[in-house]
Amino acid sequence: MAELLSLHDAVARYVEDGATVCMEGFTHLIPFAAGHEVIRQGKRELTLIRMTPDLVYDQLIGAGCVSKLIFSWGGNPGVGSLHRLRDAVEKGWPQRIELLEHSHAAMACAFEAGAAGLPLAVLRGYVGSDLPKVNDQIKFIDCPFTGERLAAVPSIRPDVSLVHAQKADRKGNVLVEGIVGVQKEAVLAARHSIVTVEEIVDDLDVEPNACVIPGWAISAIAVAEKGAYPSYAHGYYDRDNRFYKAWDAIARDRDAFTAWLDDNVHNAGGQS
Amino acid sequence: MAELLSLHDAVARYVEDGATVCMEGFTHLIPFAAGHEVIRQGKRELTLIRMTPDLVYDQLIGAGCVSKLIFSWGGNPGVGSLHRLRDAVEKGWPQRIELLEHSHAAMACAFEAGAAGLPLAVLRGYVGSDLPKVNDQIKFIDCPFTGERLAAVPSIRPDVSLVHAQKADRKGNVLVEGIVGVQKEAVLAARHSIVTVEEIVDDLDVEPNACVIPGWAISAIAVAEKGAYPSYAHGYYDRDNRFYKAWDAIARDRDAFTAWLDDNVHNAGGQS
Amino acid sequence: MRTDYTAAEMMTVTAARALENGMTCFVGIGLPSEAANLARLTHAPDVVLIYESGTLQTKPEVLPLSIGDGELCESALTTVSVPEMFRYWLQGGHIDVGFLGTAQIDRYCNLNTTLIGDYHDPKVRLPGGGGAPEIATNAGEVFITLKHSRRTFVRDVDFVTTLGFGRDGKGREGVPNIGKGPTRVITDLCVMQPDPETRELVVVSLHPGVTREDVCDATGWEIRFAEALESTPEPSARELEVLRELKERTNRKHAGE
Amino acid sequence: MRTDYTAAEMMTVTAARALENGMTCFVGIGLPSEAANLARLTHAPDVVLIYESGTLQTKPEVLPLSIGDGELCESALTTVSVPEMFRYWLQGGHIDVGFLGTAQIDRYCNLNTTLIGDYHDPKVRLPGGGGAPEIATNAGEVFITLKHSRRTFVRDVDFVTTLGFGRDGKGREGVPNIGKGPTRVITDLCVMQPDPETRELVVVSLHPGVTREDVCDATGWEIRFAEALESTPEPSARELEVLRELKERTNRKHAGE
Repeated sequence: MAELLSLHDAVARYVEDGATVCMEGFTHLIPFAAGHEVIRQGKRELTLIRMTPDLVYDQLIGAGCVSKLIFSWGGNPGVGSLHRLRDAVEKGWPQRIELLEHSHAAMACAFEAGAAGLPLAVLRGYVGSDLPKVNDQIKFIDCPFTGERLAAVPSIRPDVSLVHAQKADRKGNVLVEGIVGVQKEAVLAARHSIVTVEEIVDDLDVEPNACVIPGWAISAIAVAEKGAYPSYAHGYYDRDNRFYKAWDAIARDRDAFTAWLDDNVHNAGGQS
Repeated sequence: MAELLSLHDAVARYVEDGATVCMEGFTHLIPFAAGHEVIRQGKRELTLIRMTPDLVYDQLIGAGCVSKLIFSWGGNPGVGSLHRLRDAVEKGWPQRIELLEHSHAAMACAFEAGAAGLPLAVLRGYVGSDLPKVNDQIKFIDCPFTGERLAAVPSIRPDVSLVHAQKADRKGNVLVEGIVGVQKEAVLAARHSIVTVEEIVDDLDVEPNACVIPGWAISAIAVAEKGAYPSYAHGYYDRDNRFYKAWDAIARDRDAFTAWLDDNVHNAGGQS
Repeated sequence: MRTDYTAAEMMTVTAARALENGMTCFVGIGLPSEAANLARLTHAPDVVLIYESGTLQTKPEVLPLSIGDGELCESALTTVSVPEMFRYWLQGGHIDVGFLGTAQIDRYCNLNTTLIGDYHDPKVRLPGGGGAPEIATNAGEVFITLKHSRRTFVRDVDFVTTLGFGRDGKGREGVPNIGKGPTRVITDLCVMQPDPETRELVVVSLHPGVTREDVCDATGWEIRFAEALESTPEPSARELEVLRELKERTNRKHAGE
Repeated sequence: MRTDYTAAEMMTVTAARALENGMTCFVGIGLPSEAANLARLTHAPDVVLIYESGTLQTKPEVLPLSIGDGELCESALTTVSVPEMFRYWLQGGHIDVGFLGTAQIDRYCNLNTTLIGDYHDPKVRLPGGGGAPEIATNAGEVFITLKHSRRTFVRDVDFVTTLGFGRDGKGREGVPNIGKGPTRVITDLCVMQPDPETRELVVVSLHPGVTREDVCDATGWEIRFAEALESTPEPSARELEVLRELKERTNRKHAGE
């Protein structure tokens, strides 16, 4: 049953050094506030999972929290590279990180399989791609009915998933609305989960088939207003595309990045 | 792109003798009007697929349309047996039908896999059950990552699926709301699909994540008011539980059934 | 047996008491549904009821006739597709207890809802497995409730639709990622539990007024009784009142009044 | 080259014209998205645009900066989860054409968006595959659009992120349930198509004012030209107007005005 905690306490309780951590949100509802709290608490040697690392993982990598990244597309969407990711991969700053690289289709299926409690996902994927040559987690199986060769990847089962959503009710039931990505899967596939929300309401007031994650499937709820900024929350605030563009210059330079991190995360008190 | 047809024309065009036909709707939105049109047009030697055969398949079986049934629970929910199904299986009236029997979990996964374009579904299922002994379509595979033995079943790929939904807009986009069952999967897994709807509207007027099937993924739309009766349509009319109870007596007796079929289907003109 | 409640009421109340507040329960239609909703309306207001039609955390005012009555959706927290229900919620490991009925049960708790007789030439064709085969293996544990008779309690089921502990009691041994299986069977006569060693069903509690002989007469094998055989507590006045009101509401609704 | 439109505009308009009305198109971000939306706003109002963020049949007023801008969801018929997008809509066979950009392309249309140099010690680390590997194999056919240069058009890509026709042009032969693969490549200089036999890219149409030499200079292998080499039709005034308005609206929006 979801417990209502401060973001500080939720991260302190569930995110351990060395853990496999997933922060999801497909462009929309990216859990920046939660990521910043992980940085502030100085978590180390994390294996991060995320389809599209985005700025939040660039920041975690640059802050030295990360030793391994499992992902399928690592860029600043519509802008260019993630310079902190590149600096870590190409130059080992602040530390070298290991990459385990998939396609979106494989990761999406691996999240689905994780939520479904299965050890593997099967997909018609990776045909002719070199990715299976550099990722030994990609295997192939033969369909016992048709003989077709299909790709298989291990399901994703994080130690803890952190996602952001619009709102929760007082029992911890959460509404995710708009581009829902793989957030529900990330929560269901994980051993523990923290959901940050814009607000707590009396009644979610939703249609019968809305994407609602029951409180009993979540470990902790934490209120984080504008917790997805500079990503966005459908119905609350827009994506700050200007910040995404500005990030390119900040992240390109180690000193500029470090100064930004000090000002906006380390010294930003509680929820930034 | 969905074409707006009369139910008669849609069934005449897409349901062929000998075809594999799926009429879905999990208790809710069962396509009775479409099933009755199939009976009226005297289709023969159909392989019917459906998780819960319900009264509509009892009627199709009793009317002699069916040579094979793929299913996972064949009863009159909360009432008892499907007597026409039993009469066909136990006594061969009006003809013997072949059964291919699954569990709900396996069929649900097989629908999912069919919609996903895969030849097989993998699930943690059938452990210790005798069903694999009587259904040679149930196989087992070893997970290449963990070695765990998992069940595999062929995906469901009907020639044509018939489902009922609340409404369509003028481009044939369909809203399914409430207990959505495996209807979307049934449509997406099939080569052709017919969706009957309560009404055509200008605008579906839905939330961002509503269960909407785009018109370009559907072959034909036909208006069938009360087309799910005696099942129900969330937001339109309730399930007629009295009829479900009354069916027990009608279906128990071949003559009573034949008279009912004449009065309510064969001689009921167009959409019953 | 006392006269102020029926054996059926005794069964339902006892089955309801097996559910603890806050449990997530995958509910079979019929007797399990009646018991689960009684639990929700009495001692376990936060029990989470899940029906295979996709209705998560539902709170029906009346008992559903089918597994997918509109009431279940209207009173649910949310309603998901049936593939999602079986994949994410059941197989995904979110169900504490699966609550099942059955047509036949044997001494090792195997359930038969497929047929009586031979599969290819059945004497009686039953509805089939439905959700039970995977509920019984993917839920944390399983409660079973059904009326006690020699027709239902047989030494060996004609067909193992749904695994209890297998033909030899060892059907779950060495199987990874499987639930504990049946932990109690509640009938109109008694409560049974599998022996911790052999997995054979043992009567652990007799309902008030029921004798060992009553149970033996209604069971198709030589049923054993626990050394510390208990007497099942009687229904409380409140439980009976809530149950009767629930059934009356239900009958009125399904008669179309 | 004429002066009343740019080479980039010529590329976008030509790419847009490749889409037919009513096609379902899985749209990559950047140039493909620009072209696909231009098509929708001009000759193909019923083209169905699908973005991997889950937005089905979307009609954004401005071009999205990311693949998941709010605009895409707000103007979509409906928005599904990302697993559903890849499983039901792409792998399920509902996509006529996948429209992709790339960092590198080779003579057999293989795409590299992973890295330059060696995988374990890269000179430049690129974003990675994203949706492309399965878009390119599960869509009915694939259009590719990118700027022409020796940096992007290489004889052999450093890494096959996404299959065109493989290292030898035979990568799709004998593979069941696979799309036709790339059927045209549209750049700021020309249009190319794979040779029907060898699958090697052949220039089939030069944009107005572009010479064979221009293309050869910008291509990292000895590119061939079709015998019946055509001249790409120029953009119409309406296409240019709609494109410029679209880009202006987009710039205003993303600047936060």
